[in-house]
Amino acid sequence: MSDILLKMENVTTVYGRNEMLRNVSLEIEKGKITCLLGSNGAGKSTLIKAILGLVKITKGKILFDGEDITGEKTHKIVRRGISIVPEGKRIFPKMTVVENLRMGAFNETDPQTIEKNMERVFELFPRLKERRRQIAGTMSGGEQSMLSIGRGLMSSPKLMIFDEPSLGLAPILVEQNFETIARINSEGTTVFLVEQNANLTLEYAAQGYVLQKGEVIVQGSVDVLKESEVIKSAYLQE
Amino acid sequence: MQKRTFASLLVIFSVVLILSLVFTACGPGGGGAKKTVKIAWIGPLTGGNAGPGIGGRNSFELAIKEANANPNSKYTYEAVFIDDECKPEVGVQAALKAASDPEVIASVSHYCSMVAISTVDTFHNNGLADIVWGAVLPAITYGNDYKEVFRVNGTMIQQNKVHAEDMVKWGYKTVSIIHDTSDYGRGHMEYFSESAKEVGLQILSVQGVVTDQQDFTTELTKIKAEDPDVIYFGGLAPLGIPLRKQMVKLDIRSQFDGTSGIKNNSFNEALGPDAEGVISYLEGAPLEELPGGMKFKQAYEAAGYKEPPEAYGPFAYVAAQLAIEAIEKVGPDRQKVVDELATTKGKDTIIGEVTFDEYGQNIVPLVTAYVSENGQWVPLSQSSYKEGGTKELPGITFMKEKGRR
Amino acid sequence: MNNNKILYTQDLSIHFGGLVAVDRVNIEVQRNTILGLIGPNGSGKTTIFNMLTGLYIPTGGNFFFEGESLLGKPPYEIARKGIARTFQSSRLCLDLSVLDNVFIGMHPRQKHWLTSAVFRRSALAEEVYQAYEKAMHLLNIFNPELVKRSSEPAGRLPQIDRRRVEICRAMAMSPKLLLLDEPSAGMTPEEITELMNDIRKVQQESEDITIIIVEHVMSVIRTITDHVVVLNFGRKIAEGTFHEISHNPEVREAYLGKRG
Amino acid sequence: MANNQHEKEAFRGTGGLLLTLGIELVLYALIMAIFLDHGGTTLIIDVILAAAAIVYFKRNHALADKISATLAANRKAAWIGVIVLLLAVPFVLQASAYWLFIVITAGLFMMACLGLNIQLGSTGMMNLAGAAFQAFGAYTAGLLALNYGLPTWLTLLAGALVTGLFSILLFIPVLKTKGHYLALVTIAFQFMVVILVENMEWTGGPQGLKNIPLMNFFGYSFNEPLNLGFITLHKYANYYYFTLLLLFALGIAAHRIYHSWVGVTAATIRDDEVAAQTNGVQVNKWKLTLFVLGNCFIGLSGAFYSHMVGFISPPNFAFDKSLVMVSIVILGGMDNVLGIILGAFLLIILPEKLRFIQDYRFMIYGIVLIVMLIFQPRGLLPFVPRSYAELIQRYRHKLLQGKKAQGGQEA
Amino acid sequence: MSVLDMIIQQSINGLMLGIMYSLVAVGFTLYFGVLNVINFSHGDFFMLGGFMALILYGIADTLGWTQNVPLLIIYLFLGSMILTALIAIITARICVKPVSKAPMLISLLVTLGLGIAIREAVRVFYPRGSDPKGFPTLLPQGSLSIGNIVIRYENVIIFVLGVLVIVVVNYLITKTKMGMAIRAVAQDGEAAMMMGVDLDRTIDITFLIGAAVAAVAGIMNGFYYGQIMFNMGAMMGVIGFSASVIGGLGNVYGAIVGGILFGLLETFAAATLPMGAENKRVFAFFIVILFLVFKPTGILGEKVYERV
Repeated sequence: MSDILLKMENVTTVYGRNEMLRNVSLEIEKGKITCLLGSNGAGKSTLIKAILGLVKITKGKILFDGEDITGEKTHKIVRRGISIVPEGKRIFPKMTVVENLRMGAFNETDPQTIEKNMERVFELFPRLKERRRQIAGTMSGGEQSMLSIGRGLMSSPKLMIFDEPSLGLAPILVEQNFETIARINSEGTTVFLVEQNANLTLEYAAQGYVLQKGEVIVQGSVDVLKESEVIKSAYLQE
Repeated sequence: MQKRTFASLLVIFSVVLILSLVFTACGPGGGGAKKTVKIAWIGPLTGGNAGPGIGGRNSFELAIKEANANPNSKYTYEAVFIDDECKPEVGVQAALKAASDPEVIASVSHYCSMVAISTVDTFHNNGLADIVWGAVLPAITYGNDYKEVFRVNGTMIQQNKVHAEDMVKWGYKTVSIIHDTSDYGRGHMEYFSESAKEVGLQILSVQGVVTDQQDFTTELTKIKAEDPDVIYFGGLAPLGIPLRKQMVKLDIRSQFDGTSGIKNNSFNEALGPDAEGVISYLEGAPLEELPGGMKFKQAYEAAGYKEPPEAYGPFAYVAAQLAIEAIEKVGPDRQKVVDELATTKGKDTIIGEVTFDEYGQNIVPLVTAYVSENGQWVPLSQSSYKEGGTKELPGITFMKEKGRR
Repeated sequence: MNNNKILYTQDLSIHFGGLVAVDRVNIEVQRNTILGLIGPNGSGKTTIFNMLTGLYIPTGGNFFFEGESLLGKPPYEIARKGIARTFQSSRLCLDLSVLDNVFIGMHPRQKHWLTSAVFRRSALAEEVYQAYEKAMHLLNIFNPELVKRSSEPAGRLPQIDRRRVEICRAMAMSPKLLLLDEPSAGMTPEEITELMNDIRKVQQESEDITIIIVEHVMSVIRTITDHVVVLNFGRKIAEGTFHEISHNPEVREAYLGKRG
Repeated sequence: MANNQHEKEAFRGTGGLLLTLGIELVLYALIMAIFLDHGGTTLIIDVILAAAAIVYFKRNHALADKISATLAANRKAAWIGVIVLLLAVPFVLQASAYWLFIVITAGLFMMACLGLNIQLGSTGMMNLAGAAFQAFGAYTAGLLALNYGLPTWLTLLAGALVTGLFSILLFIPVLKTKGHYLALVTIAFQFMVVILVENMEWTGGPQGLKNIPLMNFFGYSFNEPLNLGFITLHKYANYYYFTLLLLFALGIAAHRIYHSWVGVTAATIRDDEVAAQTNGVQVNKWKLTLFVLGNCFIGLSGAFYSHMVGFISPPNFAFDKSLVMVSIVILGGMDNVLGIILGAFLLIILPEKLRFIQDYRFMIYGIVLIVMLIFQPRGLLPFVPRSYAELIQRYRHKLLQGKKAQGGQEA
Repeated sequence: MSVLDMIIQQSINGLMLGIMYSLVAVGFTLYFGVLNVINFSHGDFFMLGGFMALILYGIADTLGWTQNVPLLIIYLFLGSMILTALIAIITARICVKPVSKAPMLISLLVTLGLGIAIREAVRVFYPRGSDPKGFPTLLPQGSLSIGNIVIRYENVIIFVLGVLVIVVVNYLITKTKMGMAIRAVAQDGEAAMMMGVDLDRTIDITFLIGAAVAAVAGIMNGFYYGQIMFNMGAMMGVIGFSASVIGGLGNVYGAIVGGILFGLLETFAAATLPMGAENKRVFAFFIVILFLVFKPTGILGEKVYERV
């Protein structure tokens, strides 16, 4: 049990009049890549927001590292060691690359740690080092995506959530991103990968869940998922 | 269920009916030893002009209290205070409120000209005597021939005529005018310009400013270049204070003359030493010079009012007295009170003799110049600034320096 | 053959600032067919829709609808020519009733305006009645439940029904060309199938309607489209039947995934 | 279909009728008592009763539904009752012309707000220059009557139309800006108009226009007491009845516009301009039309005012009045004709009654505004989805009659 | 005075006016960036700043702390800034934040209502609050002349102080961690939260800065004009908002540019146009409308592409 990093138990959320998530239970194992598949609007983003405390949870609870974080404020949850690479990158467009990275380490007070983490990011993405003074909004989509991942690494997180890292990227870049994710994972960070692109995701993940209309409909190891009819018919072609 | 609903409905309905009957029955009539007569007071109690408004209200109330304390009076008087917020629209409602209460026999109303001019019709149509206690626009009395409208204070015409004549007497030749764009400021500017032309003063420029303006450096910089003997300001204290302050700061040493609108305590309080030597004009004689004046002052203080009566308090006081006297004489009948007031001639009051002309305007014999000395408004003739006095008006000093005198 | 083209574009391009969103795209759409428009997110599909409906003015190229260039025409005029669309994230007026939402689709055909509204109520009543019948008919095709809930605010409907209402709104215009932007987002495979059947039913019912559909769910594209255009980075990289493009290596590389 | 359901739940027959009229009468009595009571006791009693009623009905939905069903079932009777009671107002307030005047003032606000609602509530165009547009109407009517001696009906009409015309001055900003920016445009316009009116000669400057002829229709002067033979009412009764007439006409017009394609189009523009455009709506044309139309209503209320009081001046049309108008629309309920009437009643008449707290009045006004908006942001009577039952019923009825006529001929 | 002298002298006047407008505009810009709300009550915090200083001066006066003038001035500024900011934070929590997600109409009306409530509260609770209140003269009153042009020490101090305040604000926003949080929230609030930024605290700090700067403007206004009044915030709010729009909403330096431009516009309209003095606001507002229509992003704002 102790190797479960994050656990959702029967979580239900409501937005406006609609239930966005219904009784979702999910476990993320330490050191592994867990994926969450689902189509647009299936509730994947809501699930991430629920973990981060950005939407109200009406039922159920969320445990991180064995501690109950349900209803806690976002910045406190983040401080526990969760970082996110949000959907659509969501870098701060009017800040420089370095400032963006510093935002990633917002709660880190030790300047040396920040320095160290930044070095690690620059090592991972030499491209960012070249452009450290550039305003982030003026960079290309690929570079922004690197920055977004780098920013997520800055807080030395225990759990890193990737929300659709393939979104709007050229296939080569997508594969590069996935390689980076694998590398991050191999260096010891637990990864929660939320994707639409089932093909690629299932190659990297160890286990996963499929979300549909706010409910988990399939779960299990990658092999189980690959055999699932739902995924076959809707997400994997031919 | 239905039956019960109906029963309760019936009960509610009859209760309401009885209640409303009671309310209407509370109307005119009633008995008692002394009949109660209501006199309305209308003026600004909220907003930027609440200061003089409250002074007027207190003075009015003082007159009512005195009448009630007098064992000889035939009636018990009740004051009805209505706020006009210095807004015409609200003023009309206020006047109507007074007029539609049949127990109100006379009304002492309005400090703001704009409001007073908008309500004359209401008073006329309802046959209610309206004694204006503060508004100075001539048209309030002269703009129509409503016999219901009276005014105890003077008009801008009188004030500015005397003012312009005095300027010539002091030897000034050139004037720059600043006025606010309200009816008060613009009216003063117009009547002053007229009188100034008559007596041969040269007007260098006329500039209007909006009533919520704070910064006059632009206008004053222009004036500084014109280098006038006097700056004439038509407007109220909220503008007069920063204007004077900035004049001092820009080192403009021309004489600063204002209208009745700045003759109040806040002007001296806010400016401190910068107010020294500023002149303003007010209709009527100074309180201290009149027989009842000091008595009023003492009575006012004795009544324990925190706020000063301000410039127009005595007028509200006199207006109330006139109304009470008329009611004592002819009884609580609106029409008769109007007729009675029209006959007022040479009545001795704390503001001097009151005589209403055919328009109901008090032909004030006197307009008094005041000067701010040591943080007080002092009648010029009693101050150290009087001709041959110990001090010299700043404007005179200035002209001497410039060699214009 | 030529007069059978209901819509074609000539080097249609647009850039925002320095970003080239759509780059010299040429598309032809045959009358009474369904064209699939696929490609990764951000490849310019929705942007093309926005240009075809006049919301964006192309910075280069041209497009022709029924032989007439509609370049630079305001959206309402384009709509009146017969192009209707739905939006990726549904753009219903959530406070308005379902019925009102469908009615706005009939806007170009309505004749009775201000004076009728105030003075000639019976003339208006006739038009309202006809519109009502038509709306109910459309709603009934997509979901009979919607007929019952037609006077409820659209915001109270579940996501899928909102999509249906939005398609009804577009259909109410009796368009010649219908642009569907990811109609199946957030639906289960069964629901998608159902929706596609409904769309097909609508297509069969009206004698003259052409559809362009943007979709991510390949099963939909496979089953309903006659022709598919694949976009990547604002460029057209392939076109053909689904079978053809699904075996195109470049498409597999860019979109479908080479391993899939 | 919907009607049948109502009838099932409602109190039926004479009982229902009596209940309807009873409710109206009680409400009426409670409201009129506020006016007649010199102090504030009735007001307090009313507030307590209203609060109690709200709490009671919130807990007891069934009864509330039943009562509203009863009202709906007896619609005709209810309306007749309302009209009779409204006609009786001058009789009840005979002793208090002041309150009659306040009621008329509230009526004028309703008129203006019906117009503002077309812009703000229906189409979503912010207009914080309501008072400035009222000034256009008031000055047009005043100047025409003073300088050219035109009859009242013509000046009222001109007041409305000229206001509409002048609102075209703002048409580029209205079409090109949205949200906060449009709000700022209208605020700037409001200040510009008042300053200009104050500084121009031909508008009478700060002293405004005096002695504007009071209303006179074809020789019937509104300035005389209204003599009905058995009773003589205060002259304001004339104005009251005329306001009532206009309000009914404008209210019905507004209601009908709401329940028509125009209403649907406006609402779509408000909720989603892009969706409207792609559905063939000429957004600019409609925005402009409705902006002008709304301003015509506002201008009419201004023209009416100038002919009722006979005096207008720039402070009559200051920014805070615009603010009050917007508050009425938002508090009453956007895009809801009845909401406007409730809003005007609450924001114009109640503060008048609150005069006894003089000094604190405006502070409380501000606080109440905040509290209401935070807890009831959609207004007291939020808008309800349009129902076409009436129109469709009407058409069906016509069809039916047509068939009957045919059938008759055949036989 | 030559024409050139006149132009220079009037420019100085315009700058003085403009710097105060700028300080108020800074608040509008900050609030809009962070909360996406136009806070129409902001002008009243400008007024409140002046009154707080007056109250503090009264306290100091009764305690006899008036000998050391520089210390007194610092005490007035700091005290008033803190008190005003405190009130701003409380009101923001109660009234502004709950409606920041509501339709713009609601937030507009709520903040307008808040402005009325504050203004009236001052009028009612401050002794004789409806009168204009004299403000103590504490700044040095001399002047230096360059040719015909008179520059007062006071003007120099106020101008320098104003620019300094804006520079400090800009430093806080661009160079500190707290400022980084504010900017991050302004650009993407949710993403900032995901990075661990405490949103509530950031909003509080934003209001703290905005209100404190407005308070500085209020005190400067008092020193410069020698009087403050309960209703001086209403117009200031409208002008401050206009200035921030002209400069470009969301840009701190834009607030300076907008404020000074508005000040110069008013001054030169009054000085040069016929009937200019009374109609200068008409002119200034007309320019504002032109800006809103033709360049709504302001002078220093960036072009934003609307996503459909």
